[in-house]
Amino acid sequence: MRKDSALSLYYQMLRIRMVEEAIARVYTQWQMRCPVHLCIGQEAVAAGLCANLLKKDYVLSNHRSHGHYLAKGGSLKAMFSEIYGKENGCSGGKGGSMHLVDLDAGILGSTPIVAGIIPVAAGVAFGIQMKKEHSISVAFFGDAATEEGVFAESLNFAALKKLPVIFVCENNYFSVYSPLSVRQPKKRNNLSIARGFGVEGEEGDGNDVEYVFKAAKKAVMYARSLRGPYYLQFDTYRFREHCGPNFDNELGYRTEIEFSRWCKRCPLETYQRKLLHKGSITAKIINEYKTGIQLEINEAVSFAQKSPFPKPGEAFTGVYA
Amino acid sequence: MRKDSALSLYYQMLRIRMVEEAIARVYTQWQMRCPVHLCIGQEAVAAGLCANLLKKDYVLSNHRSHGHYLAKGGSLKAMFSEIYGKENGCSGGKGGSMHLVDLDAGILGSTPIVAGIIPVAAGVAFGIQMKKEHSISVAFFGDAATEEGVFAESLNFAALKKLPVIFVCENNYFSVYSPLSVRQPKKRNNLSIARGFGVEGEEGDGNDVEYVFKAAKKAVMYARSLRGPYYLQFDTYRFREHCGPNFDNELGYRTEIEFSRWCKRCPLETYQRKLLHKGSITAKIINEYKTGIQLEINEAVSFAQKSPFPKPGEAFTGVYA
Amino acid sequence: MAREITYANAVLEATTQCMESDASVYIIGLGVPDPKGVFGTTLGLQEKFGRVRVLDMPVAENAMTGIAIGSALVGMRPIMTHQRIDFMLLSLDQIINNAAKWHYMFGSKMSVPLVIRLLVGRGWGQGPQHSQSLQALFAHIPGLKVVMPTTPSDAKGLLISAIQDDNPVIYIEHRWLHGTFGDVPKEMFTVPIGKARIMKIGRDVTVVTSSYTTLEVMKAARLLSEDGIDIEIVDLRTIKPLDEEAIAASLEKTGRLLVVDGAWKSFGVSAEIIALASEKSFAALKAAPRRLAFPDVPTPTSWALANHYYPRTIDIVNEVRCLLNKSQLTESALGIDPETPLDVPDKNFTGPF
Amino acid sequence: MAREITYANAVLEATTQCMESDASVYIIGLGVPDPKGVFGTTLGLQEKFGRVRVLDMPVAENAMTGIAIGSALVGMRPIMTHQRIDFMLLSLDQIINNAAKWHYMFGSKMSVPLVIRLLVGRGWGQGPQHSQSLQALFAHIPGLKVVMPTTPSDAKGLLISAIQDDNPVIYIEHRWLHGTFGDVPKEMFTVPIGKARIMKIGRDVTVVTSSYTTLEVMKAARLLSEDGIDIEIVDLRTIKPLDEEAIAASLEKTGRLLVVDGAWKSFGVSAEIIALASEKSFAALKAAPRRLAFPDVPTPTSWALANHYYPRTIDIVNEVRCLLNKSQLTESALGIDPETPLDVPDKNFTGPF
Ligand SMILES: Cc1ncc(C[n+]2csc(CCOP(=O)(O)OP(=O)(O)O)c2C)c(N)n1
Ligand SMILES: Cc1ncc(C[n+]2csc(CCOP(=O)(O)OP(=O)(O)O)c2C)c(N)n1
Ligand SMILES: [Mg+2]
Ligand SMILES: [Mg+2]
Repeated sequence: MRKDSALSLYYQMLRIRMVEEAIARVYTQWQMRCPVHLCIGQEAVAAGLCANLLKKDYVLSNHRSHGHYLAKGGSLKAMFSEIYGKENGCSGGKGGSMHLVDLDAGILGSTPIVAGIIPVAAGVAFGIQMKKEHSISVAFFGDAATEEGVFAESLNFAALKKLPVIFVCENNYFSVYSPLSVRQPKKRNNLSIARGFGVEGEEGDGNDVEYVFKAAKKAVMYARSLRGPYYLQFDTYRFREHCGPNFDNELGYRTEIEFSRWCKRCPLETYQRKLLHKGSITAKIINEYKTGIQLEINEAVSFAQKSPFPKPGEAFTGVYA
Repeated sequence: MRKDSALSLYYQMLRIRMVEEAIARVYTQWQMRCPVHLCIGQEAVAAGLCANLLKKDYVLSNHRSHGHYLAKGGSLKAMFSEIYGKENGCSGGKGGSMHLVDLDAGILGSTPIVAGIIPVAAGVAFGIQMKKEHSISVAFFGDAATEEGVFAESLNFAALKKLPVIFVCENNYFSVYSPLSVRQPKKRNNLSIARGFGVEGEEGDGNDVEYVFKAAKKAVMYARSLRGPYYLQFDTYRFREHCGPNFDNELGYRTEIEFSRWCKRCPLETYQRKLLHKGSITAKIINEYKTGIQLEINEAVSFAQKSPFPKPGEAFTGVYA
Repeated sequence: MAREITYANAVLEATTQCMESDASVYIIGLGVPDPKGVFGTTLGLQEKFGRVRVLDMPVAENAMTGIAIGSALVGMRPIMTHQRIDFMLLSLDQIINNAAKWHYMFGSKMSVPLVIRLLVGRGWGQGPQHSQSLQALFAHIPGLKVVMPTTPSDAKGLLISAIQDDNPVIYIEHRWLHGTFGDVPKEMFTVPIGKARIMKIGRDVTVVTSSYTTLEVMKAARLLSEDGIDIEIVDLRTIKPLDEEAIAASLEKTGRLLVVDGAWKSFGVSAEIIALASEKSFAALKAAPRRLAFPDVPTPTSWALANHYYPRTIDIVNEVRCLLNKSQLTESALGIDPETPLDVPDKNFTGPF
Repeated sequence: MAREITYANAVLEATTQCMESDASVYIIGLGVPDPKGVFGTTLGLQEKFGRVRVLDMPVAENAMTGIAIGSALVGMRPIMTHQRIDFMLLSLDQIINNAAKWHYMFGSKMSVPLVIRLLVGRGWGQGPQHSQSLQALFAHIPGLKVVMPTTPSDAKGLLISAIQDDNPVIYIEHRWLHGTFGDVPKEMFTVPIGKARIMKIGRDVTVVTSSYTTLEVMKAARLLSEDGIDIEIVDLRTIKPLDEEAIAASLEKTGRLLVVDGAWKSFGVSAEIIALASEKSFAALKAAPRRLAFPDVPTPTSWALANHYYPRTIDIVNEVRCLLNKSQLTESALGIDPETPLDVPDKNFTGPF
């Protein structure tokens, strides 16, 4: 891993983490009046994956999309404005946290219907292919999304047409409070399933950003060279509650032991230690990063807070193009 | 294979074949006013599979269900009456050929929405399991049904709960006039997919009734001993048009060469030759079978033809239980 | 220049002309390139436009709809076909949650120019799962447009409008219309979405209808005129958005409303039209509005039952007469053979269904 | 013996009593046994009835519905829950093509005693894909029954009826009702499906409504009564089959109809009720019937927009006044704070949504 790449991966993760934590802090002022699904703990997937994408590449995502949006280059101000329900939000206030978009950055949308964007992302790749463009399409989704039939249907069509699409499953072992064990058979293996459809793939540690980066690099090269779709599954863990700014271990759906085991594998902290250890980064740089990011966040938050709400009539416009 | 079992397999196939051919003959009197999907050429799957089932076992099927219905012991008269739209049809005339049922024989229904009964059959197994009964459930469907998302969803749940259900895919290489090549990736392998979900299975020659019988025997033992679901795929071929009484090769969606290659592998004729060759059967027995079956068919047809239509008011009853 | 062609040919011609004039238009659906070509509506397209733009698909309605949506987001204009509207129930998630809302929920940044062609089956024992007519489901959903052309000419003009529209448009074709003939302009032309057609001017009763049912109303009109009853027929053509003005204008004149809809009665399209009329044309109404639609029952398969399930011409006649306080007639009084089977478009029909 | 309990508790109690009295009843749905227990409506069930009868499920709505249907065919009585009605769009194939028709299409040989509990979301920026209210879609389908209880007591009585019914019953709960209190009999009892409840007797205007919206109409009724206007409130409770008699009887008395529906206006439940009234109570109507419902627009997320999306109490008041030819009022004239946010059930609400 080149040093600048490594620093950039670290920076991306740090930025996502700090943005999510900022949201968690301001959320309890109850001015962000929409559900938020924070990705704290899962930053490595977004950072490692998107580091391989070009601006012209497309990304679609699910309810837990902040990380993907930021890593792909979505506007921070437009995101905060959107979460605050403001006129200049990326979706004009009509979407909120669960519907982020930034066309300039190739982010075509995120939606909270589980698996809803998987076929859409495949369709984007289909459009790319028909138009003979050279970009690729990426779908981010969770482990639960692989239970929906459209997941299988999309794998089938993507393989049939050799579409330039990467399916990225972030397996955080839970669907809300429901563990994998009540939803998927023990012997289920998504990679085998993907291969059964003729889709190449790979699975591994989603908290190791360099691993994610390398696996994604292969996938992107594969898709971009028009060889077909690729399935990536990254095991990771969500630190905060399913939806909202807090922790929720007290609910008892997961054990403190499990939780703290994963905390020790925090993608950001382990990578920071690694880089410090290797001397690739210094405490000073880290602090500079943090100061810079915090400034950016403060600005974006106050920009969003000061921005006007959409005019009432806006509720009724934009139903039809 | 014991001789009586072999004769019985042969008899079942012959009976299905003769019934289907009788339908094809009378159909052009245009008194069977409903779509019919004949299974001529695919009889071995129905015969070989159902030979392993007990009366208390359940079967659900798709649009091409006559063979499954007959092999599982459905009433011939009620079937003819149903296709003729008569009051004493198995569904009271409300269903027609695409909606056969015979509760006494454990046939819970067949429907023409592709893959529609796959989860229902899994649900029957789920009900059996909850009620701690010892029957099993069987879903018959075509290759196209494996493209529907509910197929994958059903495999997942069946494996999760170790349901006593057998998924039987009759791969006849076509969905209407569309070959596999325009629907499924070359490298797709349904058995691998099933195994990816943790579902055991097997695939093989669906025109070899003894093979089907043996594979089904394993599957039935597996499911009945509560070890879980089983996936069976049998390669076979439909001789007649997709829907209706005629042949349709002239449409050009499949070649005469391919067609005649499969005709040489006719499950009924090859098995008849084999049994004659082994001396398990004689021309005399075959003729006796044929005479008996023909008599049965003639009776059923004339029974159906003579039966009254449902009274007009019947159209409006039975919407709610 | 107009010539007589079938409805199926009109659909084919509209598709062909749109594909010729816009390289981003493509068509996908089960059997689209097969030898039957979706009842003739897609025949020859693959030969003309190639395998990339004219293609079959896996039997996976929900994902395929999402895939069409995705392609639309990057500039394609997909036409997706379903041989029966009943199969589309598998894809309502993508249609309602995504296609209908994508433009709105992302602040008008993208649009989904998607046409979904849905065929409504009838007769020859297709039964409960192949004869539904589900226009009411779509009509309720903001973000969708719904059209149901009756004539070959409208079939062509509305399909072109639908393809050129930047929104998802549900285009519903009744299977029994494919074989009907009518004058259709040869050149490319559009029929505006949202405008009804007065199929017949009249003064006594306004009959609002659409699609195949319009032909049945026209039959009834001829019979009624023999008794001096002059109905006005409003062929909706577009179900959503409704042409409220056309309905109101007609009611202003006649003061009497019958809605005939080829779908279930309760909570159907016919309810919306009666509601609109009652709200907006209340003063004009001289009699309680009436509706004639399918009974709230799944479609029975046996033709002996279908014969009593589908409304008959006599029922339309009597509904109109009822609105005018005239006595009810029998089929024999009108010279209609009461044995006319309702499971075929004409007596010699034997498929394909 | 009745005591005050919440709607959520009433649902839980109905489920518990049905599971106690009938071993074939089971409940399945995302999060059913989780610590939140579907907003409290399933809490403790797994402890009481075990893991076989109370279970979570994969996120696979269509197959899981088919699986519930299959189990019903062999004698089980499943209750399936969906945390939002929006997710159910994935399962309409199984609901409409199979559950609704199985009894009819197999000649009444089997039945599908299946209850599907669907929650309607509102507010706190849940937005376009988590706040739909799709009762109209189900109401159009023969073979389904649809109930939408308003009070805790009806929630209990109708859920018990639904579970005991041999047909598929769609049971729709508005999320904002779960926390409301009301007197509920402790013992097992049923509220008949198909019977409306006159929530308030009145003489001036009939207001037909259902579910959460009934509470808003009751607020409006209090404000209206201050001006001497006395409305009759018909809480439908059951959407399909509609209690036509109750509506007609009330109209006979008042001659004026307002329908308030918490869903999109066009082609919605409100259209059917207006249509029915116009057809069957035409002579009684003294003024054009009116409806108040959501605009034909996806739900916007920003609370600044939601505030103008959802009808307000003042709108109900003014609709009623309009029917009586009285002047329109402003919120301030009625002493309502115009800043009242509509994205929360009350000012102190901060979730969970
Ligand atoms: C079709 C559908 N079903 C159910 C839900 C409710 N739901 C919201 S988020 C969620 C969990 C999704 O889990 P996963 O995909 O693993 O993503 P994660 O939240 O773990 O990141 C569920 C079930 C939904 N939004 N859509
Ligand atoms: C959901 C759905 N989509 C499409 C159809 C139209 N259709 C009817 S039969 C058929 C072919 C099914 O092929 P397969 O499952 O392989 O069975 P086969 O006819 O070959 O026996 C199709 C696509 C349907 N009935 N249901
Ligand atoms: Mg997860
Ligand atoms: Mg096939």
